[in-house]
Amino acid sequence: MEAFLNGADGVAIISCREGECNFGDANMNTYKHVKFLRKLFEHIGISPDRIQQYFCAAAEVEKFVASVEDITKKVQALPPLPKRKLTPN
Amino acid sequence: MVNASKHPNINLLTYSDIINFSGITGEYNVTIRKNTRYVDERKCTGCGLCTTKCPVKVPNEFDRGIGERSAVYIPFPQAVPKLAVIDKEVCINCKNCERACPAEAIAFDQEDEIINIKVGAIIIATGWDEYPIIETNEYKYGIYPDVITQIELERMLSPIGPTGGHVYKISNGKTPQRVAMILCVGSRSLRANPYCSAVCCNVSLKNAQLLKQEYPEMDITIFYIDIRTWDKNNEEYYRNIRAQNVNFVKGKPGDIKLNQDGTMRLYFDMTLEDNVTHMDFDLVVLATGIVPSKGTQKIVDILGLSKGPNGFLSEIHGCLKPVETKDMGIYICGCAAGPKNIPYSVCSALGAASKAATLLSNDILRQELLIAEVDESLCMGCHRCEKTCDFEAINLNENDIAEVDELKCKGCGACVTSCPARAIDLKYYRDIQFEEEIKGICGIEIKLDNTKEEIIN
Amino acid sequence: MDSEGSITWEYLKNVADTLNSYRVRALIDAKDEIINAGRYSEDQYYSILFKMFDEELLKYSLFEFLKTQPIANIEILKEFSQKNSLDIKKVYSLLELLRSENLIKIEEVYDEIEAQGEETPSKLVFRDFKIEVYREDISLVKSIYEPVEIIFDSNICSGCGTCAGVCPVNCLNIYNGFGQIDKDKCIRCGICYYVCPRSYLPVKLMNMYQDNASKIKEYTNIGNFIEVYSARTKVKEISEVCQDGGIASTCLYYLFDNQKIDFALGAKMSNTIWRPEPLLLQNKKDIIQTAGTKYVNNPTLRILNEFNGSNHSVAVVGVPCIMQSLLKSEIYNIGIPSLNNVKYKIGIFCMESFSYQSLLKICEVLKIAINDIKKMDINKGKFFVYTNNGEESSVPIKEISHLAREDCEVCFDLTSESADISVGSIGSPSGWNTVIIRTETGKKLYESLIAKDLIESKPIEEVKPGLPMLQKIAGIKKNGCKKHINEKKEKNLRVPIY
Amino acid sequence: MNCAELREYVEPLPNVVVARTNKFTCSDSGQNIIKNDIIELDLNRIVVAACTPKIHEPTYRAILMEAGLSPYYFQMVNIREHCSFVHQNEREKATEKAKRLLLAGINRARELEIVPRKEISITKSALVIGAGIAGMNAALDLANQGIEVYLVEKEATIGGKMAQLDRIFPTDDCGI
Repeated sequence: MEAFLNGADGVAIISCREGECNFGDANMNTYKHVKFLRKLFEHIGISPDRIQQYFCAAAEVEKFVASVEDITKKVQALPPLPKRKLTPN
Repeated sequence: MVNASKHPNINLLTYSDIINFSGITGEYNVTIRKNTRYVDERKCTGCGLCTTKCPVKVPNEFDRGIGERSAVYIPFPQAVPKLAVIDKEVCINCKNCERACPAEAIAFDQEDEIINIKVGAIIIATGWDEYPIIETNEYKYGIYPDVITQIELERMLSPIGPTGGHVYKISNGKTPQRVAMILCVGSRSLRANPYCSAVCCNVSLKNAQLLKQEYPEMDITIFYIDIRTWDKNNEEYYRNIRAQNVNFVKGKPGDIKLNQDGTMRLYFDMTLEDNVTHMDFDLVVLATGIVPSKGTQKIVDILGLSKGPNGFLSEIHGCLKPVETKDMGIYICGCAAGPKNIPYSVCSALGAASKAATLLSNDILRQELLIAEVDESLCMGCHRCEKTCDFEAINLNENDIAEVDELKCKGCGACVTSCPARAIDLKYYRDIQFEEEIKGICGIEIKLDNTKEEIIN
Repeated sequence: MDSEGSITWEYLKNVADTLNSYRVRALIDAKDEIINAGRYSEDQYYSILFKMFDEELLKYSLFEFLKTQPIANIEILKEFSQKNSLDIKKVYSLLELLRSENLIKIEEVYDEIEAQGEETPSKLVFRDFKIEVYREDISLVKSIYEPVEIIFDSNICSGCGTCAGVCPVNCLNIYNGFGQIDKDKCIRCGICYYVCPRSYLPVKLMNMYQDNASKIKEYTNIGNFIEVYSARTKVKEISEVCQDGGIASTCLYYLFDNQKIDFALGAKMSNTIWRPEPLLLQNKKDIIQTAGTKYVNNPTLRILNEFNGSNHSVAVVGVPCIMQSLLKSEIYNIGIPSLNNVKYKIGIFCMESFSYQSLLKICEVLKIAINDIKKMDINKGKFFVYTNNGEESSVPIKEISHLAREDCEVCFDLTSESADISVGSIGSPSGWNTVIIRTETGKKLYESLIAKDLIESKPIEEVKPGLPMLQKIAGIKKNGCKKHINEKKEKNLRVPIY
Repeated sequence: MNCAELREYVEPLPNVVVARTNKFTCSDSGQNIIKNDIIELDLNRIVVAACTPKIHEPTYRAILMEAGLSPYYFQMVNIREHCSFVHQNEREKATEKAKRLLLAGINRARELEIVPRKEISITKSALVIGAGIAGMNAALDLANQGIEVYLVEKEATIGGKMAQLDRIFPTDDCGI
């Protein structure tokens, strides 16, 4: 959420593939949170497309590029989110 | 083998599994389960009398099912340690062996033994398995009896093997006249494994040569994509065999059919002549590739290591750190890290041993504590982190406050996100540090007095 | 998405803060546990979660709003309620939450109205709040949503059973009238704390809800009411078994008869004599089992989960603490399906209740075997017991009140002020019930009883001893409660926050 | 990308005392510049924007230590892989991105803390899992250095796959 608060219009979380996490199954833990956030976004009226998790291994260059392009495309289709206002002093 | 078993500094634990692992570099705690052999190791002399009295006969795994063994058996004549073992899954409990054993070594009431050890370093050499061709039945392996693998041929060629060093057709027991060897089965393939298994070319060449020595009239045809004999003296070896009247065909056979007379017809494209044709053979030998062993997978799970896309263990750096893993005290060598020939396996083993010895030559190791930290004033004692931690590194103390075990924590941060009270932070990777970073990436500058934030973009 | 246009940065900030809320985070992570516990489906889980999220979001927006104000008072709260088109009562309820979470301090400002002769003694009238924010960062506040364990430990658990009835992972139960918690299962979502009548209870607010008022004002000793009657049932089956007037049973009789409810929750005697257990009434035949007063406490709401899910209508008959927790969970709507199903709250008067063990002790005092007791009654300051042989013995309440449940000492409520309709014997002649109509729902129900000719009804003014007696006894309980709470406070024991 | 522009950008940022551009900061001369700056300007945080931390982070941490600063007060920003490599044809955009990354690095640097270290006495023994040709060799090598070795094998016998081989290439020796 910090990213959204500071002006990001979308957040992509790129993690290792299922079952290949360095730390047990932390990537799937993250996935659970992302799934919840997407549901929450829907609930509060924000497009769930703004947050996505992609699974790709470090060597999967094409997949990484495709992931980034995918979220860029999806987020560009959406209006920008409100930005933090300049707080005087 | 004997050296390894007799060395005073080596505690040999055969028939054993690693079942638990914890700790950090320099101080690992490992739990080993010594599976019961149902034979008392101290009493068994390896005389083999019991094996002759056993009424059960099952295919011998060591000889790739070509020969037989009994329920109580010694894997092969030169086995180290030379001790009998009872395969309880097939044993019928007739106790003939117990009566036969002159040393009274048979112990049906033996139980698994759990051993806890403390070590400073770990070397993983869990090796390889043969490409599981029985599952894919490529080239009708498992369907036509005279389609075998190089390892099976290897066993037949062995003087101590099931056939005493003679090669027979499994279907009729006659010596084959025309033998085909197909390379790259299960390797360098889009359908099976993409990688080269590194040794199959040489193994096939060697076996072709051994066959030629034993049966000079035998027709041997090797079907290859490329012959890869890259290591020292190997190219010379290849040239030498090529000169011995062995037939080489560049092209991988596409189909195999059983003829009426029991021979097999291979259809193939002779790529050098642009000619699709076929030939009949008595015996087809498949050079099956190398895959990570099942033990490797188990070790990955228990030790929490990472593996590459093909299932082999990952080193830190393929060129410069080939035997090291992300865990400083754990090293990998041999085929567990990828297909290798024997000299290369030995080199990597010695490399790993050297790395381990370098570590162990220190008395003290300074370990960074990049671990989770609990803010006791915020912790609610909800047990969630305890349940989340994959490494069992967090436990609640008697005051219901979470405590991190410095030795077990790997600093993965899963507990940080699981804590509903936000009481956990990861040292050096704190939420605040990331928040500041995110602000930076989003282009938000922080003014010196820390009271004003300004948008720059 | 079109709705994105209306989102402001401040809103996003509040969403982010809310995501740090202890309760929300506890629920998010415990999804698997909750679904595996089998009580709530995945849809229900999300509806509970988002309901909770909305509630927390509102709470944090109020907090952020208050932070921008130097000193907040009712006017400021009104401004907030208009800005967010919220009911002012909702705002008060959020305020109460913030207070209980120690995020704000509230000082109540009273006007003193001078005495005008003997008739109207001087009294204090509420005028305004002075609200002070004294925490800046929510995330650094240790959550107060501890499980109700602390309530159990401090002996103020009323044994109403609500916590056990809503717990998403079934980690709570009530044994012998007191709560027990399975710490290993507990996910610390704090839902139990939310519904518990003894954790904190916004009494003024509850009266406002009953009254549908938008201003904070003072109420009498028997809380908010519309009308009070004295009544008795005309239904024969009920009058044969009932304690006094049988009105509570008649209400259920009418509701079942006219398909107004699918289920009702009440208490029946268990296999152990004089020991009640919760009962889910399915039709009017079951009413007979529940008639009559039980002097041993009963965790009626423990069985809330038995009608989870679909859109049922449910009536609950119970003592004040049960009614309190129902109204509290109505105010802080947390989306628990079974609580949403409760449509009628029928309250019973209650001075104090006994545990089964203490009832056995009373029998010892009276030298009567518990199995011989036919009926019990409290009347004229005495505890009466009628045996199967027709004998009657009694003991003054004063002599046995030390045997009552400790938690009843901290209860201020005699007349089930949180119910739609309250029923009891105090104030009416023997064989009659005093009926306090508190809400529109209660009023409609009572009118229907009269219309269907199920009861005989007289205005309370026509009977002796009447309303003054009831007010007086209710006052005694309220004063006793104050005294006990102060005593506990002095000993640094935990007390309910009213 | 335009390194001079980057330097001009970060110079006025809060807490930034000195900003330098340098070819091959990882070289000896580059290292010395950092070391001198730490000592002379009394710096307490160092941010290096260069290549991947995978290779040179230890190098820089060592410099910090030599200069008497905790090695954890160091932050590396990878503007090679993240900017110049991937945005070769978009010089200006790459510079813009580098600015953001630098800002992130500087922001993070402010919050850096010293990570405590724990001294562990090393247990002088090793575990070798698998007693095939590799495992046996590793175990023997360690054992010959006087280290106690546990050699664990899941099968009933050691030797692994090599014991199954009749002969081995290219010497045609016996496998066992």
